[in-house]
Amino acid sequence: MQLQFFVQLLVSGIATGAIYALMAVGFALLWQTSGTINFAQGEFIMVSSFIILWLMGLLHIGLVPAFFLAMFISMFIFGFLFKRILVDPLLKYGDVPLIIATIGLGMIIRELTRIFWGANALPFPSLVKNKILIFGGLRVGTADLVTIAVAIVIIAALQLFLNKTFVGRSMEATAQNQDVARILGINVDRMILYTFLINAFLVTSAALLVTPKLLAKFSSGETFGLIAFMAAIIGGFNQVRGALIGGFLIGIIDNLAKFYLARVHLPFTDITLNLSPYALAIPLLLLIGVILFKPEGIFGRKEERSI
Amino acid sequence: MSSKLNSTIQGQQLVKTETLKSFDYLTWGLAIALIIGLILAPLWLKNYGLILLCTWAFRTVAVQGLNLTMGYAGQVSLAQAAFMGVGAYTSTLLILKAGVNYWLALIIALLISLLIGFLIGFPALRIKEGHYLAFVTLGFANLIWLVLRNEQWLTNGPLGIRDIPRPSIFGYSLFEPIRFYYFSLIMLALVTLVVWFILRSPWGRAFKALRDNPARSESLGLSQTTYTLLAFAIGSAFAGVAGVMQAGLVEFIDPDSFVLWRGLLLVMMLVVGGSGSLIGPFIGAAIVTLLPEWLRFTGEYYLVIFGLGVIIVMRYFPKGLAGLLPFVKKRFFTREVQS
Amino acid sequence: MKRLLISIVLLFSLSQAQDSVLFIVPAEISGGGATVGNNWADGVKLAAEHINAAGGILGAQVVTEVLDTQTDPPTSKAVIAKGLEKNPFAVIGPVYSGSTIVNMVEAERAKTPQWVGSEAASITQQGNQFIFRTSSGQNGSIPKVTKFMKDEGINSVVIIYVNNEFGQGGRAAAVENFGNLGIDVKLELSTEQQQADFTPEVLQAIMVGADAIFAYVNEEESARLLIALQQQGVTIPVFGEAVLLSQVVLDLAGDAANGVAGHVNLTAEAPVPAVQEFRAAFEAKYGYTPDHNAMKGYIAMFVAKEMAERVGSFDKLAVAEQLHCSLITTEDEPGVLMDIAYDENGDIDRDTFLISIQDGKQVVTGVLPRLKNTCADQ
Amino acid sequence: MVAGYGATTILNSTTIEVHEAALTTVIGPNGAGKSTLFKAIFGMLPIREGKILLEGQDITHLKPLALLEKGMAYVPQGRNIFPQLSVEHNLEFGGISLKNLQETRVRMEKVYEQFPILKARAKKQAGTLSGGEQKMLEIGRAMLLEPKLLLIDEPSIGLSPILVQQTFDLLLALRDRGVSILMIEQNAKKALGISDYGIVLQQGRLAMAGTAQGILNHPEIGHLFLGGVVKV
Repeated sequence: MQLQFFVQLLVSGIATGAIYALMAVGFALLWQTSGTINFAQGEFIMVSSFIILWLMGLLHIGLVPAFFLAMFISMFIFGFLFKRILVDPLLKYGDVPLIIATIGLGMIIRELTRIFWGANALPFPSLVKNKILIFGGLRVGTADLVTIAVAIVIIAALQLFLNKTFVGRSMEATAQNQDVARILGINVDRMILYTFLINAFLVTSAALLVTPKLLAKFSSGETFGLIAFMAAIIGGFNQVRGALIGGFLIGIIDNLAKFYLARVHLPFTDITLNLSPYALAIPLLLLIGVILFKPEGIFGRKEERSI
Repeated sequence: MSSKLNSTIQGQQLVKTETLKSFDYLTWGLAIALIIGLILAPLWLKNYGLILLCTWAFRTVAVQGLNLTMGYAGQVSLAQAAFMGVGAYTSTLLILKAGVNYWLALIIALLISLLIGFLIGFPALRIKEGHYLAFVTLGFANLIWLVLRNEQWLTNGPLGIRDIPRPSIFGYSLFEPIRFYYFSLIMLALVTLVVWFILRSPWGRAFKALRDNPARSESLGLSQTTYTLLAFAIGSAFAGVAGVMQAGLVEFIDPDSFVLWRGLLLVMMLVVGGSGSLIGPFIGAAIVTLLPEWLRFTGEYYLVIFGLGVIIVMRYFPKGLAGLLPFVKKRFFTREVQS
Repeated sequence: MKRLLISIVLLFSLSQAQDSVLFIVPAEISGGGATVGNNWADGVKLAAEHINAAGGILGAQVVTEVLDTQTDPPTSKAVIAKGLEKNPFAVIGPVYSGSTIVNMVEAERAKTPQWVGSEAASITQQGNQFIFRTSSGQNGSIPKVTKFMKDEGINSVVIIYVNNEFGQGGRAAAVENFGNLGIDVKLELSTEQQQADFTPEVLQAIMVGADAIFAYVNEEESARLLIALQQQGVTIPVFGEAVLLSQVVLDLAGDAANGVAGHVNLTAEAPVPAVQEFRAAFEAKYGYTPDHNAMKGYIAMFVAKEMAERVGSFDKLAVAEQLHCSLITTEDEPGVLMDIAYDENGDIDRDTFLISIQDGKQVVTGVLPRLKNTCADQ
Repeated sequence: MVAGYGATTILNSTTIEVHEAALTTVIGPNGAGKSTLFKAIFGMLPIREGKILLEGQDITHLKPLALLEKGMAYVPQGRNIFPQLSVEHNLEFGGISLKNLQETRVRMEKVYEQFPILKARAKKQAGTLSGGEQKMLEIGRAMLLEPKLLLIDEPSIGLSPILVQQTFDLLLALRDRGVSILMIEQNAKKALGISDYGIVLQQGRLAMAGTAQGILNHPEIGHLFLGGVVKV
C-alpha cells in the first residue's frame, strides 16, 4: 500500500512537474542567453490562456487551432516586442532596472486581464476528456498522461533543436559565452531573439497544459512566475537541463512533502505531528540549501573562470 | 557649501565646469521648505492625508534600509518586507503577550531583525558574484510567511493580530492621528540621520569605495564580504523598525502584509526613486504611496498606468528619478569656466 | 491639470446640489482578493442602479464610490479614512476580515454604519455598534453543516482546508463543532490556494479511513479536489459549505461532484425566485455568474435603504441603532432577497438550505428555517 | 619593410602598425589597454575616433563577422571554448563566415590533420579537455578560416612551460606559412625573444615600437619588466 501510494504520488507529481518544467525552461533560456530575469513570465503564461480562450470565442475555432494562433500572437508580443521594446533598451543598464521593468510589465498584464476578462476564474478546455485508467493499483487520468506526453515531446524537440541543428548550437554557444560567440561571427542578437521566441512558444504551451487544471485567472501568474524562478534556481539557471529537472523536482517534492508531512511520527514517542502546512517549505529549503552548498544548481556546472 | 569644480575629458580638450551657487541655494531651499511643509502638514490635512504620510514615512524607512543593501552594497534583497514582518510581529507579541514596554519592544525588534540579517547574510554573501543573496532572501521571505501563517498559537495565523497599541512617551499618548504622525516623522528623521551618519563615516566611505571599485578597494584591505554583510544586516534592521511603525499605524498585522510581493514592491520603490542616492528612497516611497491617489481619476486603470510609469522611468532614467537631479544640475546650473 | 481639477470640483458640487446620498464601497478590487472584491462591488453597483431606477432612497439618488483596498490592510485603512472625509451615509465593504478589522475602527469613529462581507467571528464581538454583517458568518453556518453530518451518521472525518483567512476560520469553527457533536477529526490537511494537485490529500484521506471528508477550500480548488477524489476511486461522502456546492464547482468538476452534500447559507443558486431574478440581472449586466459576495453586497445596499426609510432620514446614528434587533422581510423590501434578522451585535440569520448534488444538479434536500430566538422576533 | 597591413586605433591617440607575415608582440603593464586595443580592432568596442585599415581598406566600424570574412581572426584571453558543446561542434563555429557547411567540414579535416589530438577527442565535451588542448582547439578554430591576420591575447596564460613552448612553436609555424600575428603577452621577455617586432603600450598610449630585438635591448625596458614606467 505504501509503495503503491508512493508511485501514485510520483506519477501525479510528474504530471504537474512537466508543466512547471515548461515554465522554467523558457525562463532559464532568457536568463542564460540575454541575462533577462523575467518577472513577468508568470503573467505571460496566464494571459496566453486568456488569448487562447478569446480566439476560440472570437473565431469559433477549436482548442488546437486557437493554440497555434495564440502561439504566433504570443511570439510576436512576448517574444519580439518584449525584446525590442523592453529588454534591448534596458539591458545595457544592468539587470536591476530590467527586473523592475518586468515587474511593472507583469502588473500591467495582470490588471489589463482583470479589466478585460474579469476577476473570476474561467474554465478552460482540456486537450482530451479525462478518463481514468487503472494499472494494477495505480490510477492515472488520461488528461495527466496527455499532459506528460505533450510536455515531453515539446522538451525533447527543443533539446533536439538545441543539440542537433547548427542554429540551436549557435544559441547554446551564445548562452555559454556571448563574447566568444560574437567573436566567432555568430549573430548573437538574432540568437537571443530566437530564445525570446522559443520562450513565448513554451509559455503558450505551458498555458495550454496548466489552465485546464488551474483555470484561467488573472492572478495566477504570480504563482507560475515564482515556480519558474524557483525551478530555475534549484536546477541551475545556467543550463536548460537544470531548469527542466528543477521543474519536475518541484512538482514531485510538492506531492511527497504534502503526503508524508501530514503525519510525522516522532521516533521513540507516541507523538504524531501534522506538518502539512509546512509542505511548501520543502522546496524553499531545498532552494536555500542549493544556493548555500551548490550555488551553480543541483545539475548546473561550475563556471570556471580563468584569471 | 562651496561650488565644486569638475573636469571632464572630451576628446583632447579639457573643459572645466562650475556648479552655480544658485543650485545649492535652490536644493537647500527646497529641502527646508519640504521639512517645514511636513511639520505643518496637519494644519490642512485630515485623517486620510495623515495616514498616507505615515505610510510614506514607514515605507521610506524600509526603503532606506534596502538602499544600504542595494544602493551601496550592490546586493538585492527580496526579503525587506519579510524583515518588516519580523519587526512588526516581534514588537507586537512582546507588547501584547509579554507586556514589554513599547520602546524596549521596538529596540528588541530592531536587534532581532539585525541578528537574522547577519544569520542569513553570512552564508549567502560568501559568494560575491551573482544574485545569491536575492535567491536566499526569496526563500527566506516565503519561509517567514509560512511561519507567521502556521504558528497560530503565537501569531494567530492568517487571521492576524488586531488592537495593536500605539506608543506613549512619559505618559503622553501618541494615539491620536496627529501625534502618531509626528511620531512617524521623528522616526523617519532619526533613521535618515543614521543613514547620513553611516554614509559620512569611514564605514560609509568604504561602502562607496567598494561599490565603485571593488577590486581596488579589496587590494586596499577592505573586505567586501564584511561590508556587504554589515550593510545588509543594518538595512534589514531598518526594515524591522519600519514594521513596528506599520503595526502601530494600522493597529493590525497579518502574514499577507509581509509577503514576497511586498518585498518586490519595496525594491521597485528604491529603484524607481533612485538607488544609491540619499533622496531616492523618499522619492520612491512617495511615488508608490501617492501615485494611486493622483491616478484615482483613471479609475480601474490606475495600476496599469502605474506599471507603465515604472517601465518609462526605467527606460529613460535607469538610475531612478533621483538621477534627474544631476541631470538638472548639469543642464541648467553649470557653466564652463576658462582654465 | 487645472482644467481637470475644476471639472472634478464642478461634478462634485453638482451631485451635491441634486439630492443624493453617498455610499463608500471599500473593496478588494486588486490584489489577492480581487475575485471576491469585484463580485462585492459589482453587486453593490447593481443594487444602486436598481434603487435609483426605482426612485432612490427617500427621493435621493444613490451615489457609490468604490475604493480599492488592494487587499492590503494598511491601504484599506487609508482609503476608508479618505472616503469618510466626504461624510457618506454608509460604508459598504470590505470583504476580507483583515481589511475589515483594520478599517471598522475608522467607521466607528466617524459614527457611520458599515456593512461588511467578512465572516471572521471576532468582528461582531467587540461591542462596535456600527458594524453589520451581510451573511451569518462561519460561526453561524458551520454548526449547521456539522449537525447535518451527524444526522447522516458520520462519526469520523478528515478536514481538508485552504490555509488562508477563509479556510482557517472555517477549520476552527468545524473542529469546535465536530468536537461538540462527538465526531472524531482524524486528520486536518492544509492546502494552498492555486494548488494544482490534490492527490496527496486524497491518499492521506484513504489511509486514515474516516467516514467522511469535510472540504473547506476555494471554488477552483474544490473542483480539483473532487476530481482527484474521483480519480483515486474514493467513495466516502464529501461534505461542505456554500463554496463546495456552488455552480462554479459543479461546472468545473462535472460528474465528480455527484454525491457531494452540505449546507448552504447564501447562494445565487438558492431556489428562491427573487434570488434567481437577481442572478439573471447580474449576469446580464456583468457577464459572469455572481457568487455569494455579489449577493451580500447587493443585499447590504437594500438593508441600508430599508433602514433609512424606517428612520425617515439619513440619520446615521439612528439607522445604526434601529438596525440592531431588526427583522427585514422581503415584503418590507424585496431587494433583501430573503428575510433577514439582525441581532444586538450586528450578526444576522436567514433561512438556509441543505443541498446535495445529484446527476450534476443541485437538489435542495431541506430548508433550515431562520432561528427565531434572536431579539428581532421579540 | 612596411607591409600592407596598417592598423590604427585610438585608445588615446595610439597608432600602431602590424607587419605582414611577422609575429608582433604587444607588451605593457596591467591596464595599459592591450586587450582593449584588440577588442577595438575586432569590432567589440565602439571606436570614437580614428581608423583601422587592413591592406589599405577601411575596416574601422566593421562587425566581427565582416572582419572574419576579410581574413582576420581573434583568440581572446582566457577560456574561449563552449564547455558544454563537443570539440567537433566547437571547431565547427570557426567556419561561420564561410557560410558553407561542406567547406567547413573539409577545413575541419585539415585542422584535425594538424592537431590529431582534437580528432581523437572530437565527440567529447570541450570542457573535459586539458588547458593546453583547449588552447589548441581555440587556435585550431581560428585557423580554420586560414586568416591573414591573427590577433591572439595572452595565449600562454595558465599553461605549463612545456605547453607554452608548444603554443609558441605553433604560432611560429603559422607565421612561417605567411600569417601575420599580433600577440599580447605578459611574459614579455620570452615573447619578444621569439617575435619579429614589438610594441610597448603604456596607459593607453604607444610608448615604443620597433623590432623585437631593438626593444629587448632598449635600456629603459628593464623597468617595464620590473613593473615600472618606461621613459622614452
